[in-house]
Amino acid sequence: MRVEMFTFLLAGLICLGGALGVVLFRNTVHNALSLVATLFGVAVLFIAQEAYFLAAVQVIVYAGAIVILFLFVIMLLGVDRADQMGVDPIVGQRTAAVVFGVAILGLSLVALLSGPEVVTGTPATTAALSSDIPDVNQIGEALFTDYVFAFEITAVLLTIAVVGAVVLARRSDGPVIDEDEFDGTALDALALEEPSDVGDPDQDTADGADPGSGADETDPDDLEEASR
Amino acid sequence: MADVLWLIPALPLAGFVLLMAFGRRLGDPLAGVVGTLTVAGSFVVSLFALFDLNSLPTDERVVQQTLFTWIPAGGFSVDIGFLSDPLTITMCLFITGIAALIHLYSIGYMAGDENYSKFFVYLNLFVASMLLLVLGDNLLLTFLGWEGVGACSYLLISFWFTDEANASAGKKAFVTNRIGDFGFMVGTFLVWMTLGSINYLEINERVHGGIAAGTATAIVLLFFLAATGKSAQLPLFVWLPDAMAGPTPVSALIHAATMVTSGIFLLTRLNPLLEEAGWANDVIAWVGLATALVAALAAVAQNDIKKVLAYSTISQLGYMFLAVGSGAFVAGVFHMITHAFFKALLFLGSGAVIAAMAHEQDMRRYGNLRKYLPITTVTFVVGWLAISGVPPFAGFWSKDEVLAAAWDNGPAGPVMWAIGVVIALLTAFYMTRLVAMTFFGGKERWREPEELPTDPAEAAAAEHEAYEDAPDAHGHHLTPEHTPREPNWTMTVPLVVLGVFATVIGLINLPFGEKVDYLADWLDPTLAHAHEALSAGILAVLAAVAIVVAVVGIAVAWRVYAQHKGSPEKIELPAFEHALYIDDTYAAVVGGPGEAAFDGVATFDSEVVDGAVNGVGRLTQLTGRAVSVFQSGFVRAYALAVAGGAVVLLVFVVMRMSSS
Amino acid sequence: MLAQVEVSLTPTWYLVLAAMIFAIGAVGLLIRRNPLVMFMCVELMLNAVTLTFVSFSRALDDVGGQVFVFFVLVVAAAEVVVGLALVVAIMRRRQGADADDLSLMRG
Amino acid sequence: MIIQVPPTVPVVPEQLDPSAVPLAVPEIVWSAVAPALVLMIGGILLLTVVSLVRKPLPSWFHATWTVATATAAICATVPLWQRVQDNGASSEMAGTVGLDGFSLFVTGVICVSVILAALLLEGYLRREDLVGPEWYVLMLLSASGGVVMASANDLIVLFLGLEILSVAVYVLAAMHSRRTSSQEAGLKYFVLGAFSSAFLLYGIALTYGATGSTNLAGIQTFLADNVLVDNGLLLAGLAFMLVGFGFKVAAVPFHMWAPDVYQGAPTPVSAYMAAGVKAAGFAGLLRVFVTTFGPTYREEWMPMVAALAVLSLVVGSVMAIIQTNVKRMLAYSSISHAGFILLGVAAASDAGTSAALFYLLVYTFMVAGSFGVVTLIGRKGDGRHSLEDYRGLSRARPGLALVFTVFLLAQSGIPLTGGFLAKFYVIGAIVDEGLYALAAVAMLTAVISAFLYLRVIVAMYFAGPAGAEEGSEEPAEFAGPPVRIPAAAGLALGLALVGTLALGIVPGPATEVTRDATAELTVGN
Repeated sequence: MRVEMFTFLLAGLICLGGALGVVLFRNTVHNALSLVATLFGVAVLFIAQEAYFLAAVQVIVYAGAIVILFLFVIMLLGVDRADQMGVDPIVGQRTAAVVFGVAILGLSLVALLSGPEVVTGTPATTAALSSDIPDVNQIGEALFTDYVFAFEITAVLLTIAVVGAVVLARRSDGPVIDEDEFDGTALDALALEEPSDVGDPDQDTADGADPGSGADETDPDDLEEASR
Repeated sequence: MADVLWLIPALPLAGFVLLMAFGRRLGDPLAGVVGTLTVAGSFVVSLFALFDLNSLPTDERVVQQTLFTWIPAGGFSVDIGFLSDPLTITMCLFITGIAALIHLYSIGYMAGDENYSKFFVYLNLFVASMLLLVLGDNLLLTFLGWEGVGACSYLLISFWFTDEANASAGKKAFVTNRIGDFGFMVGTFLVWMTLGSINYLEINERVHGGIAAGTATAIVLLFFLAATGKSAQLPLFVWLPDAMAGPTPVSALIHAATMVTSGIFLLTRLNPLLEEAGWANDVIAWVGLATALVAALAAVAQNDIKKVLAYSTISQLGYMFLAVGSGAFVAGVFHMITHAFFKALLFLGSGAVIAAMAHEQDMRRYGNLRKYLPITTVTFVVGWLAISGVPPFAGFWSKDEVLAAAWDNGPAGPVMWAIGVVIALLTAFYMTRLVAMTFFGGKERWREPEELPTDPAEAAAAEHEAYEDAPDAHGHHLTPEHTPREPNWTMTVPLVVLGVFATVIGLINLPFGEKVDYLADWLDPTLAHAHEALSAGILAVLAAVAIVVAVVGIAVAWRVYAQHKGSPEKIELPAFEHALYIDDTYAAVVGGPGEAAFDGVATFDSEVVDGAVNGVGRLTQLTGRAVSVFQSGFVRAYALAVAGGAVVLLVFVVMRMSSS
Repeated sequence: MLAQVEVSLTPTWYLVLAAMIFAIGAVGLLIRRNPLVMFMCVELMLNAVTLTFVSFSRALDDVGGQVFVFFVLVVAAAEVVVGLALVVAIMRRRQGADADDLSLMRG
Repeated sequence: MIIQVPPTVPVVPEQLDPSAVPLAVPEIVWSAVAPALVLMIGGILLLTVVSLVRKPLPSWFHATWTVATATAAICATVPLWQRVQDNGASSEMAGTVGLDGFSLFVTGVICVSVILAALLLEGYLRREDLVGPEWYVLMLLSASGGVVMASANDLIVLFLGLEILSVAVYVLAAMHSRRTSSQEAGLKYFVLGAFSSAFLLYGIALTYGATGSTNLAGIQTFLADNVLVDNGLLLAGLAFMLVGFGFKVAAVPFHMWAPDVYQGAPTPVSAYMAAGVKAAGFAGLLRVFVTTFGPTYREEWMPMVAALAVLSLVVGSVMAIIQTNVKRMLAYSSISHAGFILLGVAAASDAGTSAALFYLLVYTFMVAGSFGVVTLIGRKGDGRHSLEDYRGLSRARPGLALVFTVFLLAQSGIPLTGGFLAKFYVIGAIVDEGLYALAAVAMLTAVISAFLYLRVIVAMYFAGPAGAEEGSEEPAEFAGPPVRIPAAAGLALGLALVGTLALGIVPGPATEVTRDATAELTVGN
């Protein structure tokens, strides 16, 4: 028991530390490496709960593929510089985020710890976990019997992912054609529109024209030019 | 014959489709002819339906024709079905009849307009919707027509949409009516919930003993809210004067004869429900009375010829609601019919005047037009006498019945009657004023353009109501050299026909005993009789008072406006001695409090009701702007909202946890 | 000595840990502006879920939860592929864009 | 057609573990999932065909293929519908897929939205000089995900369906690579979608922990047979799942992506998102909440859904009014529509479900039609979406203006259009449940939202040119290059128009169908 507890505490600490690292480190590469720590910790916890197959998959797929993909993209785009973390441009975002995060955690814990027994469900509706049979076999059997349809449609999901990635990453030619749809730069757009026409009730209620509509006006010539 | 009932709305609908498809190709005037013929056809079918119904025994005069089931929803199903009973057929007859005449008139009036065929498209659709409204055998079908006439009214008001004021008047009509529609929808739901059906026959069957008085009151009030929107009663009447921005035939058809009466029709249709509704009837009567008074006061002060008629319409509609609220449904329907004829006549006449006067609508620039427009003048005079309540013209008989019903309406009856009489006086006064300023008086005031009074307050008001400058104006301007000319036959024929009807239509329900009470007899299977007939003596006294009042009103106004006897020494009636300065005349007739009341009306119209309509819009916009601050474009802010939503939901479930 | 106050390791411990990781991931997504890091935070949340599933699976003695984890892994992989492709496409147009720069549409 | 899946490898577990029983392969009835299969195979075949053919195929080929595939999927539902009506609902694929009227109906709705969107897409791609069958492939595959989601009988399958649906749409939203706003839309949708998926997943995990099953029928029976002493886990699970579904159907406060994404995405894709994706989201919501938790936990989830509904109604219509971009305005109005459909969900009755289904069907036609018109008016660059761009449309393109007017009036709930009956049924369903306050809110917001549709109509018909002098004789000038209506888009608009009007004038058949389209959960074989 003590070993198990020790494992849990250690792995848990790694998980939490990694998670905090993902959130707090400024350098994107460091974030990715922290993610690896969490993934590793979770894998350990899988092992502690006798989910060996999933632990292996976790390491192979997540750490071995997904995080590597992250790192590739980081290097490809050259965004491994440190992020600006000083002040959040959205007022109150950080405070609200932390408050909501704590609230979600707290409320989830209230729900999780509401009763003496966390788990109330009927055991083993799919198939009982048996310590005699390796969990690979059990998962494999479940996948190809009860969840055969789910297993098959993951093919569609992966096809979509491949097609989507190819389509999106394909280099597109031609200039951007809609920047003039928006008035000025993003910074200009930050200034909120004043409700200036309050004085004129007819305009206010149902009139098609609104002073703000200028923002959406496109100069036809520019558009034509750009689309050529 | 009952199985061709569907033809009545179908014919104008077919006309609508036809014109929609080929209207542009048919052009001027063929498109108008097609439109007129379809409506006339439906008038003929209505006539057949009338004879058919008349051949049945009195208590079997209810014919239902179900075409198919529209909404099958479990226990609640709605049919596309038509109901033919005396009330419906009466409505159909005068709707199709007047509409046919107005179509004919429009052929001439709209000649040369670039959207000639489109006008008839809308007009035909309107007639179809209106007929659906009256023929439908259930509330939902009526609602369909109700919405249809609203939409058409909106389209027609805004017909000359290059003018901003017209478009905004159309919008105002639409929005005001939506408020009323809310009442209709909720009322329909309540009826369905309490009575389990929205078919009129079933409602009227089940209503006795099947509904609590409180519920009935609520339902009736909701439908009355709907009616106040469509029939331009307090507090939702604001749209109607503005709606005069549309072409004049539209004003005649929609805003005088047909659509505005649909509120009265609805309440009459549901008369068994009204009988259960207790004090809701008093509300209806008093609101009708108040509207009639307020609108009559307002009409006195208008200079735009169509606006006078608009306020007059509101006032007459108020009379009808007074009758309905007093339980005198026959009187209400009777006044609706007579009013339809003489008000359509007056509007078309005013249209002829406006057309002849290069689309000038300000009466202060008219005068002595009888010299130029003989036919129009004669017919207009008929309409004037009818609305003023001069016997034997139609308006006298129906107004008399309404006033008698008001007299008979419980302890407050005489008070209502007295107010009604005052309104009659005002009516006679302002109509005489209109006629005198337009057709008589000797002075041809458009020839002296500087004549217009330059009261700064009025100038400001004119500026405020911007459309007064422009409506109906196709770029013409009234010049001093202008010579008005009588319009062509398509416009005068309807005037003459309507003039004849405005004279004689009162014959359908004379108050001289059972024998000549045709309309009451005819409507007997449909309408409840809430009152015993008053004794002939009282009736005679009431009628005499009404006649006197009418004559007084006419006389006073005539002296002031036609004979220009605006100075004290020429006064003949001592009672009005001090009142014959023009300004003083207002004070005398309207009275000191009346002037304040008029101001009050103006304020109420422009500030409170207008303000409320605009205020809702403004409030919505402000709320929207406030909320849109959160829609900041930052994906993280959106995610924050998702997280916040999750927190709120979690708080809710944690509070609901069984073990805590 | 220590053994006397030994606390037994119930599934609740795992669940609490998972909830913490989930919350950290959620907060991270809310406060980080780099889309790549935002995706990583989603991965954190998904890992919290998988941990929860495995714990329930064990507690319920049911293999279904573990199967679900398998599918979550597939979904996570697919999502990451698409998300990273999206970031690549955007970064081509505008160098070093963070999520806040993409806020043309608003209101 | 019953195909037994042969064991792929000669599995001889005896040699490894003599005690193991042979694999109990479930009966696989492919025909039961035929609509989803048709869509998947259609999509993947299209991908294969275009990559094998050397010359680029003409653009109509892809659209025709897509329409044909979706039509075939609709046809595939017909015999299944018959079977369900005759023999009742069943569950297939080892109990992970439910075959009932509900799923078949939603399948039909999704396929209709695919057909309309594909027809719009054809002309759009040519106009924007975009090539590639990938658009159609992704749309078909995404639709298959929606179908899977609608027929899921297991939370795993439901989640996978949802992801198939969403991931493809994330890509589609970002696929107009030359519009910055398209990419922005894609990223916003993706980040928020992944975020809310995580919530949904966490909710599923907690529900699994509370009930011991991910199978909906299993959960339903478990809850019917047992009373949970501590329902905290389950309730938290419900709340988290509602976040996920609320996001998918764009309910307030999980709606904030919708205006931005609808505005930024290529307009035909917006049409598909507003119609098809939303239908699938509601299918999942109805299946999980109404059918699975309806009998036992109604009191707990109903207030939450009702709150979302009210917020969506109010915020959707209020925000729509202040918009000057028509595409964005439609997005907000779709949020308000979602509020209406959520009311049908909140009724948690058969009437509510069939009202929601009817609404979805009508809504698909209305909204796809509206976005169809917006597609055309956007013209080259897909950027002309402000109200100004609609001024004078009635002169330049009277037919298009009229069609748009019908769609807008239908959305505002004018009788004789499907929109009226849809609202009517929903309000009827909640009044039946005694939720009068909700009904009142719904009717009030319907009145408010009339303003916003009116604004567009006014712009098209009545508004004079901006800045013109008063009383000017000049009609409102329609600005910009002429609007071209490709044949396919015309067909789409025609279909949408017919659908909108037919459902309003003769709603009988559709009403019957929605009433028969009941959702049932059956325990697997």
